[in-house]
Amino acid sequence: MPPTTFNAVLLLSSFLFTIGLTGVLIRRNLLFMLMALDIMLNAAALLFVAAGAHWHDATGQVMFLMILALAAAETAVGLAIILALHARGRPSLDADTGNLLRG
Amino acid sequence: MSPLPALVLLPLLGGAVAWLADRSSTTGTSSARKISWRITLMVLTLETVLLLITTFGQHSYQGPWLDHFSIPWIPIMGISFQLDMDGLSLSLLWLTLILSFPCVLLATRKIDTNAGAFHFLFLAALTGITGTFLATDLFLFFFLWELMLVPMFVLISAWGHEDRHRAAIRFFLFTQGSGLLMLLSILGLVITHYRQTDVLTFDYFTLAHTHLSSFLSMVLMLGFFIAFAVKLPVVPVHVWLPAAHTQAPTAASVLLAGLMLKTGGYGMIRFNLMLFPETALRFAPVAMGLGVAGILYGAWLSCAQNDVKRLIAYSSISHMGFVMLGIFTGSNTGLQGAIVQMLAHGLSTGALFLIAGSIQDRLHTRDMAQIGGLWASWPRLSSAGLFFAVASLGMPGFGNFTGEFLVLLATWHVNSIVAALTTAGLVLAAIYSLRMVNRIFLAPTRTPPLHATDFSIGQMSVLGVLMVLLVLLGVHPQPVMTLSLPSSLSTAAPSSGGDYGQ
Amino acid sequence: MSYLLPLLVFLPLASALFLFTTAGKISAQTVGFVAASAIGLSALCSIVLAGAFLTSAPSTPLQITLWEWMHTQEFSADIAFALDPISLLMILVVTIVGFLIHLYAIRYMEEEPGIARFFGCMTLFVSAMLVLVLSSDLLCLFIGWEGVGICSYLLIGFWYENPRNTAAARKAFYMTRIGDAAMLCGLLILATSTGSLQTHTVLTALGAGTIAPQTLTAAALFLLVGGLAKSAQIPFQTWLPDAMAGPTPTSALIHAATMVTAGIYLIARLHLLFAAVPLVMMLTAIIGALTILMAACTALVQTDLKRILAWSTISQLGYMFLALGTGIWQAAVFHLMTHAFFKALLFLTAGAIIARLHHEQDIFRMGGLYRSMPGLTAAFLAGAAALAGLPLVTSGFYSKEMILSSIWSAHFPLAPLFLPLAHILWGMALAGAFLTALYISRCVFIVFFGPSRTAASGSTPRLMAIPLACLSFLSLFGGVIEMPDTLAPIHLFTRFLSSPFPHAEEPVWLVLTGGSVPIAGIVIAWILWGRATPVMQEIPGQSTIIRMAKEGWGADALYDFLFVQPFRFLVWLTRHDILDYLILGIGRMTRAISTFFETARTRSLTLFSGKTILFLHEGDALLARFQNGRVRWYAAWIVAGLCAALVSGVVS
Amino acid sequence: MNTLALLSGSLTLLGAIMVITRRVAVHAVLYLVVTLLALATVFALLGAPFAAVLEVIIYAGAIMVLFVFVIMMLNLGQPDREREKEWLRPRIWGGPALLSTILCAELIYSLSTLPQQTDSFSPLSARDVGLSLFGPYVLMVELVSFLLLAGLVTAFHIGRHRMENR
Repeated sequence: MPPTTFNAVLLLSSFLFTIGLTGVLIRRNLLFMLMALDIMLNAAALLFVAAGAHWHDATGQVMFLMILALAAAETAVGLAIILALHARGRPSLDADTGNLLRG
Repeated sequence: MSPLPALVLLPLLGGAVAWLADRSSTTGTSSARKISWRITLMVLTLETVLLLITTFGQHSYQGPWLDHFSIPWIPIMGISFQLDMDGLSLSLLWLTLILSFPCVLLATRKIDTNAGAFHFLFLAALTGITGTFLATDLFLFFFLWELMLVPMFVLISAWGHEDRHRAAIRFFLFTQGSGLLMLLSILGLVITHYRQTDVLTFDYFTLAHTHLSSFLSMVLMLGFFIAFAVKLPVVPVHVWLPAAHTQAPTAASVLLAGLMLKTGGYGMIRFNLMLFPETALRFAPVAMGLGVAGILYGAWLSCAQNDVKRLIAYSSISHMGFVMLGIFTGSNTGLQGAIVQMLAHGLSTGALFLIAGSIQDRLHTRDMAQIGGLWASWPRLSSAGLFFAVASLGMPGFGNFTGEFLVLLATWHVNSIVAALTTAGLVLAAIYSLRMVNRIFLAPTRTPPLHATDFSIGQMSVLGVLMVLLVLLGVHPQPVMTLSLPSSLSTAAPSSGGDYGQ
Repeated sequence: MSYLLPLLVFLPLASALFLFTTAGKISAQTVGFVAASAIGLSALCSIVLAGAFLTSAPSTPLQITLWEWMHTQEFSADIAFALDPISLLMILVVTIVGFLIHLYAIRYMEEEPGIARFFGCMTLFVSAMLVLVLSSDLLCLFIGWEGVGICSYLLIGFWYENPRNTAAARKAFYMTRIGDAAMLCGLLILATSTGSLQTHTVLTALGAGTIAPQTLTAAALFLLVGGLAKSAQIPFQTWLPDAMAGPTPTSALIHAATMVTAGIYLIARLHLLFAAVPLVMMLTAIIGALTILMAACTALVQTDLKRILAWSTISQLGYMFLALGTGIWQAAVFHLMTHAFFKALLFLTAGAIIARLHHEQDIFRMGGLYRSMPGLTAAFLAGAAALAGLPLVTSGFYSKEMILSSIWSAHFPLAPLFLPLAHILWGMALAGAFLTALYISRCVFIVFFGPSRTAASGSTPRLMAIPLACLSFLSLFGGVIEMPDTLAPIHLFTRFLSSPFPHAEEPVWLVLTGGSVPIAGIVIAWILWGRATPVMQEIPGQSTIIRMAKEGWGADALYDFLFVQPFRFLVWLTRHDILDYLILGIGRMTRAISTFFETARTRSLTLFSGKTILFLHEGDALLARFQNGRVRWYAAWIVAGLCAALVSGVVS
Repeated sequence: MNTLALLSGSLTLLGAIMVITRRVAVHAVLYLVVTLLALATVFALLGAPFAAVLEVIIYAGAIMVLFVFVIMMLNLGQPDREREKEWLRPRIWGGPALLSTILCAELIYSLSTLPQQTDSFSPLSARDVGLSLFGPYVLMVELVSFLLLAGLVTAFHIGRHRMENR
């Protein structure tokens, strides 16, 4: 019944992660970065689900659930930050202008 | 109970009391000044009484020395608080007291800034000087030697004249540096003695028996010698003296010239000559050469000075050259001459500094060209100045001549050419003394009406005492000469002169 | 009797102390009275002593040791007085002449504000002089020797408001001090070789021959230098004329009668010692003779009255030295005594004249004074006659005659045989006598005769006249106690000195020559200056030799050039303490070196640390690149790290 | 079935690429929805229907709506579009893209070393997941609830600031 191999799924997950990563790296707009992050999280989730299916274990989906919750929380907080920044006069949402993390 | 520790410690305690009294009295500056001044005077009077007791009282102590006192101080190091007195110490102690009275009566009364501290330091320096004359524990001697310097340093740097800080620092560096050399010598002597006998002691009499190799004893003696030579001062290391004497307040000048220089001479007799008799004899030609150099150099430079105090300071270098010469002639005559010269120099130069200080207090200048003839306005001060100037030029009948003659006599025995050269110093002495007299006392009246007053009768009588003593020392020095010969150690006394340097 | 000796010294000393302590509180009259009475009492004492001495046996000199002065292992000296004929003569001269001069000075100085200082110094001087002549110990003598020097200094510089006076005072003191230093050397030599300076000890040692000849020569030379300086002989003659800056009584007492004769006294005292050293004796005689001529020539051209007398004093002292040098010390002492009388008289008279002429001292501004002040003229004439040695009637004749006639036959063992040194010296002394008569007569003729030039005022007080009269008497008749055998066999003086004097060798022609030369001098002076139309109104002052003579033969300038200026220059050059600079320089050098090291160290450290900092800075900048606070860069670095980790994981 | 798997997989990748290259935020969100729906298909194919359903409901439904709301609130317009164009220059994205490519290559290489195996993906029901979730992983559920609470509080806090600053 399974139409595809585990290796193929892993490959898909890798590609998806790389794309998300590329998105994080190349976009300066926080909004897009947030979306790219979601893509990366989904790639990770895919990996968990695939592994759960591979070894027939429910833990993979439990982990998926956790990632889901994580993504929800992350998105909520990230969007709140974006809104706050926008409201403080940085409408461009440029990730490079904020350098508060600088050592 | 021996009065010696009281003699040493009384001024220090009295000084502390004077200071405290000054600090606690807040009624006003003038009365406060009086309080510390009065206490100082009382302390000196008490000290005189003590010294009288010491001089004429019954001595329980048997031996060649007059009096003895000893208690352990730091027993583990063999250090004790040990004081001994012989005729030399006694005569110098009398000089100390006799000179400190005019200081207090004539000079320190004028101090109005922080008089309590001034009197405390004055008395502390006096303690150091008294103790130096008495201590026979080498550690105690060194301690008191240094104790003498610190108050003097503060006196100069706090109450001195325009260039006081430099002068004070120079004074301190020279004396302190040479004092450290002496400490090294003391330690060397003590350690050598310890190695030989396994007894750790700083006792003067015990250490005198240490057997030293000739090289080591020369090195150790030089350590002592340099310390005393700086204090005396001997010519190449006299540099601190003119500045310090010039810049010091009057009382400190008197203390420096009258007493502190004597500690150098005393040390040379007590430590160089008596601890290392043979070495001192070997070293004598050099020391005598330095003495003659000091006599001529000091007198020569004194001829060139325009600053009264500087002139007197250089003349003291010249006079102390005689002391050095006398000590190292190696004969009793020379030694007695040196001692008489020290006493007479203390009286005459001390008085001259008092007079110069009084002039400066009144006219605010030390430049002879600006002082001008004082005879018309202040005959008493001027006549006193003339008297002491004449004394310091070596007029027979004054103590200075007695000392100089005895020294010259002893020197002539050793080397007649050196002695003949030294008499040239007498001519130079006449030149600088009379130059001073004809510049500031017997000179055309320069200054318009002076508001300051002449010496009062009381002040003149204080100086009169000094004059009488000086004349007594000049015409009847025999009691002093007999008394003041240092008591011999049991080993070697600087007796009959050697025939070195021929 | 011996207690009179310290009393003799003590009276003037006490008076001096009293006058100094009460200066400014008592009136001038009292001051003068106290001083004069103290000296008067001293004079009385000395007369009593003289009476006692003459009546008692002269062989035992009066002696008293007051106290031990200094006694050490190898030397002893006492404060001790002794009275022998020489010192008795000296105390008589000092106290009597001193008393007369003090009497005179009471009125002379009464207007001076510093009269207490004046009389204090004068009485102090007398006491010092008495110590000098009385002490039996040479070191004790030295007290008086220096004491009279300092009193002389104080009195020459009495009017200190004028710097020239104090300069003259210092000059006098310095020059005598040089002699004193030499004398001290001489004393030291004697002290080291005999262990005592008691006169009789020294002379005993000399007689016993315990002193080495070289030592003796050196000692005698040094003592001679001391005596020469004190008595203003060549080469120390320059201080005495300048010393005339002091008040006239001072000049009379100190610089004519007493102090300047101290050198003669010293040598006369030690004549045995000097006699043992022929070289020094000859030197003394030659110096004395040269001084006679030099000073007499100088006196001949002076125009200042007091300076004439000063140079005359030097010249007369030269006679005494000549006498000492030829071994006739009795004659020297005799001349000393008569000289004290007539020179004091001359000075006091000159002082009185000058005072009445409103302090005019130039003799060419005086003239015709015998009309206005006959008394003073008489006194001055008496003194001048004595100085010139007018035969028979003056004391000066006898004393000078005694010297002159003895020199002829003197014997100098060291002189070359072909050179009749004694005769040459006699000729010089004779020429000196002629010149003496010439210059003093010149002075007399110009001052007292001829036209009047300056009006005199006032009159001489009686208190000043009495001493003048006494001194006139003494200078006229004080010499009769000793006469040449040719005239009368009176030898009171030499008998008094208890040393027989060989008068026998005096030929008559010698006495005649000695007597005629002064007369010749006076006659020639009369021809030159005394007549109504004098031949020479003034010795032409233009020629070089005259100018030089006037200036004392350039000795002053020479000394100034040779000693004073170089000394001043050198002192000025070295007025700063070289050693001071040296030590300060060492200090500065040390500081410079340490500063150098410190800078070098700092620089190297700076360089090193700079490099390090630069390096660190660059590293920091590099690291800061990573820490630029840009999220995307962080992400990129995470990715890069991930890549690297994966590579390492895969490769391994 | 294999075709469906391939289609959904490539749609996922395509959607993802479109998301990261869009200049307009709404377009990107829509592409992201597409990606998520395709991913849900993949989950279903892997035998995880529960996960697929949750993906659609929570991710594509709830979270994406959140995005849309925010984009609406940001009120983006033409300047933003221009700016995004400005920011998407090859010089800017070249480096990161290269880095990502290297990483991708490495991942592929490391995957290629894995042994080839054929699996049978038997489906796991919601019940299994539920049993597992409330059995051994109950503590994790609690932690997740904390996480969600924290996210809620944080978002509220940041939003509150914004309100006050108004």
